[in-house]
Amino acid sequence: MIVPMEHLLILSTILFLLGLVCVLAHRNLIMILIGVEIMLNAVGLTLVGASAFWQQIDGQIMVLFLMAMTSAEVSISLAMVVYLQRCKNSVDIRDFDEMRG
Amino acid sequence: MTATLLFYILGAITVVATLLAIIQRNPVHAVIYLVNSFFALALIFYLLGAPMIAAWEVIIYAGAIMVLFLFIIMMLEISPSSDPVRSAPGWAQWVPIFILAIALASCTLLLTGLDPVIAEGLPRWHASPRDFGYALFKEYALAIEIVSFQLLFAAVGAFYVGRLEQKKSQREGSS
Amino acid sequence: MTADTFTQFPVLSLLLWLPLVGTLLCLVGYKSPQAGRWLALGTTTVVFALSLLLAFSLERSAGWMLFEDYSWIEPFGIRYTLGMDGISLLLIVLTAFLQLVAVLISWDQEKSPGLFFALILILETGIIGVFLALDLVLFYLFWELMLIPMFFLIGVWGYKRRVYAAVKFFLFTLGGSLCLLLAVISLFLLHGEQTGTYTFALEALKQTDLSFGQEMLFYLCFMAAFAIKVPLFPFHSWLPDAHTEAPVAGSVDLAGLLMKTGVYGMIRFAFPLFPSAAEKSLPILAVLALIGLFYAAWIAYLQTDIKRIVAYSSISHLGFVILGLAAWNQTAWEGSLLLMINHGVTTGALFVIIAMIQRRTGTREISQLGGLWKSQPNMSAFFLLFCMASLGLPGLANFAGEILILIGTFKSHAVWAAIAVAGVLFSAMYMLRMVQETIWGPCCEPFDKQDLISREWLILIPLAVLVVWLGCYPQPILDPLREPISLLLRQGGQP
Amino acid sequence: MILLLTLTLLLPLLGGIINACFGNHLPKPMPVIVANGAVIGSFLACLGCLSSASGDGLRVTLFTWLSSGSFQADVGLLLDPLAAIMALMVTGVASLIHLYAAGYMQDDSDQTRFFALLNLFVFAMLTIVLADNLLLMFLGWEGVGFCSYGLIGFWYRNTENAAAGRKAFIVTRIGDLFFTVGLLWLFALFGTIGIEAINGQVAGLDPTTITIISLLLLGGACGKSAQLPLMTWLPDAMAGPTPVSALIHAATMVTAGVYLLCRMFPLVSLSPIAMGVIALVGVLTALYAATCALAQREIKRVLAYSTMSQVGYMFLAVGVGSVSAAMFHLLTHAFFKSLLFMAAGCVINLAGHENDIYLMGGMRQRSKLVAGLFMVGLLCLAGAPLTGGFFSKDLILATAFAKGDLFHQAIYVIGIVTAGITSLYSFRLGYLVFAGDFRGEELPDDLPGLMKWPLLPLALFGLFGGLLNLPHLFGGYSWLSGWLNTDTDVLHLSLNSEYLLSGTAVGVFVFGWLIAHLRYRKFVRRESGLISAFLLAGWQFDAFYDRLLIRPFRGLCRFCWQGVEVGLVDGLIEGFARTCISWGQALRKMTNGQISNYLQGFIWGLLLIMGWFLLRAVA
Repeated sequence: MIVPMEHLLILSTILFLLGLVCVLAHRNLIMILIGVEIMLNAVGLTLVGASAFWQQIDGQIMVLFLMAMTSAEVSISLAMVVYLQRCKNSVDIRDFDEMRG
Repeated sequence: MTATLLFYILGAITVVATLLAIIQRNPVHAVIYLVNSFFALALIFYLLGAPMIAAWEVIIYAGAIMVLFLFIIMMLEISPSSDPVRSAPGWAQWVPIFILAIALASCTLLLTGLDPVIAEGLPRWHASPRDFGYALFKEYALAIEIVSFQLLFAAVGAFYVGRLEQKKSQREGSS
Repeated sequence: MTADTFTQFPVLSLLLWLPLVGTLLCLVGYKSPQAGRWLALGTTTVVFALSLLLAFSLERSAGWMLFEDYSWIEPFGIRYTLGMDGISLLLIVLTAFLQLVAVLISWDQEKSPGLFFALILILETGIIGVFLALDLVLFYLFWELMLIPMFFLIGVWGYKRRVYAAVKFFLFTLGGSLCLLLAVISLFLLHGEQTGTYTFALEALKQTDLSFGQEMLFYLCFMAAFAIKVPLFPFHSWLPDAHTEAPVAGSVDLAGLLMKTGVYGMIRFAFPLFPSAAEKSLPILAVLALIGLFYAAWIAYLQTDIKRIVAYSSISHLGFVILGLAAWNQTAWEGSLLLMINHGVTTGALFVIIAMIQRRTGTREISQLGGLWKSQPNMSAFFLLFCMASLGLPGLANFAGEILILIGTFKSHAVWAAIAVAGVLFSAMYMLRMVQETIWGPCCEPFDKQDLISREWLILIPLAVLVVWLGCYPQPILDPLREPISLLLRQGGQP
Repeated sequence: MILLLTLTLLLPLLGGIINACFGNHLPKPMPVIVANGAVIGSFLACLGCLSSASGDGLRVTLFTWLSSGSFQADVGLLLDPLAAIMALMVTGVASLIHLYAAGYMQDDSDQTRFFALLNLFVFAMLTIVLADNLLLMFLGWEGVGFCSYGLIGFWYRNTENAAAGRKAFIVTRIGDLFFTVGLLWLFALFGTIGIEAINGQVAGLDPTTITIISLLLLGGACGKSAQLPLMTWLPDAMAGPTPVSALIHAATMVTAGVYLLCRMFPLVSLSPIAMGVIALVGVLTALYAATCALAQREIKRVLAYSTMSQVGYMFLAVGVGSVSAAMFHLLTHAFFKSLLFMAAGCVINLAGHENDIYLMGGMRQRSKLVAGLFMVGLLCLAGAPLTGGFFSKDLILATAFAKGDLFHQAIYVIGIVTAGITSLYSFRLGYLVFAGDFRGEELPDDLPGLMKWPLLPLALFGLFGGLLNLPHLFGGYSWLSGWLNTDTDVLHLSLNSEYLLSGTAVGVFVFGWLIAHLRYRKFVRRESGLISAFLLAGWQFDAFYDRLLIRPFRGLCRFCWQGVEVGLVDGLIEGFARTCISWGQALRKMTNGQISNYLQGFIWGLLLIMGWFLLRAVA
């Protein structure tokens, strides 16, 4: 395997954390969704890394499913974003706080 | 040996691109950086012996999802929450992405040109499309069907949420 | 109708489930309010007649007069066992009588009477069940069953702060009964481990040998549930609210019966199951009883709502009963049970009269009452009689119980009895203040000048006769008590 | 014979119940007739079974009242000599008073209640007298308390009367507490509460317990007979109608305490300390009451204080160990005091329902008969020579003097001084009410006959009461002490000391009369000085008790209610409830709809799990 597994995991953790920071830091719905995309990619990287490490193909198939799920998720969430934008005419999440106790 | 070196470079590019992506005020810039990061990631997948996944990464992530993002951003005219003070002159904004693109292009060339192992096709262990296909449709046949359902539901959901949109806007428009 | 004909025919179950049948009929006859009232009256009269029949026809014996035992939930060893001895017989007769009075007094209940009377009948089933059950789970079931109708009675038909009072009552009693459940289950498991047979029967559970720590813990859990119900001093704050806010039928049942279930629980379950822990706790019990006796009397002295005064007086009297139990000898226990029954009658009668006063003057505030003797001499005469009985005038109901308790307690702990005697003085003070403010003094203007109507005569005469008869000749009450109490005391270890 | 005894007791009960339950439905005169009939019947029955009372008396047991374990209290009647004369006195005086009350309450609307309570009172008093065990006596004891409460507060319309009734009931109840503790203790010691059984086995006890028990019994007696510590209720009890004062607060209830001590005399006499305390309480109360009577303005309050004083003398008699002297004085006192009260009732009616003696005067012209009878009563009260009062009081003082030691000498001196004050205030009363001219406003019509002629027999008994127990000094053979077969306390004084004692008694009587004559012959309005105000208010005992007991008690109740109940017990629960609610509010604020907060929640959760696994991995 071209790279020791630990380095790979470090890379994916960094990516995951970056995605996380993006989700937490931004107010804009789109940026949050982008953050989620980054996190999902980090997971994809880990899967591929593990599949390479164990020399098994299952990891890669999992990545395929992951991608399918990601595209489904993105389509619906963007539809929601459009809907929300039409409702409140803004994409800032601070305006959408009806779900409070 | 160059593969590991290449892996580290590409890793660096991905991290820098993602970092720049999440810093951006303007979502369009963020998407562009992200596309770049996905390309780097695709190359890493390729290095790790997953050519199919590398291809799909480019097709689905960089191609489809980011384009969808761009499409939505454009459609909704989300005004970039840019603060006028910092906006550099027109061309200056493009410098970082330009450098990243150059680095990425050089890596791909390096990858395809110099490494003899790649010269005769693929690195040591790789999942060729053949056995990928076998595995996919032999052991995971059922999983594929379920994922297809999933995609179908997503389509219906997106359609429904979107369609609801017109009826409501007509009502708003009329009332 | 000899006693053995009873053994084949499950008369205890009949006695127990008859009120429930009445409830169903009440609910069925929900449309016409008339139906509910008459059905309730019919059921309670039949239950009262049956209990009297049992009382007169069964011969007095130490063990169970009647015993029924069927398997119920086999896997957990829960059996449907009912047993009636002298003590539970008397308490059931008291229950049946007070329920009849409750139905009669709330005759002109106009707010959904069908449901009201159905709840009273469910309550009756619950109480009779508590007095009969010998299987701990069955006992716990009826213990909880009592709670629900009373909660609705206070919560729906009460006065101003009814919701507060109902919730407070519910939480207090529920807290106690959860401890009880905890103790019952752990006792069940412990017994199962030791003897292999998993059963909830009271007789069997008595044999489990517990370490002192365990026994004390279980004893405290049991006592928590019963002390809250009695109520003993620190846990009494739910009672005054529940009493003042409950409708008259509710407060008659609450004062007359629910408080007795606590004491009955102690005698039947807590003391026999954990005799050594019980003996150790006697001084504390006595001290709490004495505190409750004086504390409630002092507070009652300054109350402005007459129903609240009577509520505190029942705490004071129940303190006396617990003191009797703590003395742990034959005379004191007989006195306690006699006082329990007498107190049930007198306090029930007092609440009935207070309801009549409130119906005529529209208020229970002491400042707005006064000089009722001028407009309602008969009612005031009954009121005076029941107040005198409640403050322990010799020759009337409470005195017989109190003097027996004092004699029993003096034999074992002279100091306790001497202190308790002073309590009798304070009970006189607040009772006389109540009497003074309501029937003597300058006349308030009751908007309904009418004296007692025939239905009220029908309620008050039996109560008055009972109060005087219990005071002058309580032997028929003491006879059935003698053997069961000596049996319980012998199990308790001390002579 | 047994039937007669039970009839004596049950007739008043029957009369009371009939009046109480059906009084209102009977035609107008019936309740009065039923009541009088019951009491007179009871008197005749008592006379009937008097013959069998000599010797060790007549016993009958009706039914078992209370029995549990070793405790056995049954409704048993015992008619021994002591009980016989007491019962005779009670029923006799009661029937006369009932007749008087028939006249007195003629125009009152609420007669049935009055006569029902009066009959129940006589029944309760007879229970005390005839009881053969302490618990039955206690039943009578409290029954008497209740009836006096009902009767004092009879005119309930104004709150003072009802308050006076309540005060009487509570103060006597304090006394009853001591009696109860004594009763419990006696049962714990002897295992029985029969009076004769206890008196029989009393010898074997150690002195301290006897002293304490007799002091407890003294406490009970003080409560009922209005002696020193618990006497504040008697003057206020005059708020009741006059027949009530005559019956309850002159003849029967106040003497119940003395009767209890006489009944338990074998027990009480064993401890000299207790006897000393009883004598002291008696003589001090006598002195206190006599001084207070000097300054009273209302006619009935003067008589109330004089009752308290005379009962003090009876306690003194028991204290010095002579039951016959006590009973002798009790009997004569019952006669002339009820006479005085009833005559006072007539005087009040004659003076247009005016109580204040300063506003009366000159009643002599109004009614010669009432004046004469009143003077007879006053003479007996003051202890005029050869009257019943003189002999009984002289016997008590002589017995006290005969004891010889210093303590009893001092008691004798106080007794003589009090006798002087007694004659002073009785003649003061006589002059103020009868001498001079009428100072009141309007003059009502004449008295109904029924209020006058029942007084005659009492006057005769009062005057010639001395014959009952004439000491041999005056040629008698002291019949009463023979009848009570308490020969032990016959005086053994030398002849001349007896003459000396009766001489001093006469001297003191004349001295008191002289002062009263000089001071009150002609009515002169004096402004009330500091001392008389002090005496008027009964040495300010009422204010003293109020500040010492009632105010702290009210404070204690308020503390218990506001402080402990509302503050602590409810406070704890409400506080617990409030904290729960406030925590709920705080938690509610956390979910404020901001998605970023929720995401932070996820992250914290993630960190926790990671941390936990790290810990597990490391540990």
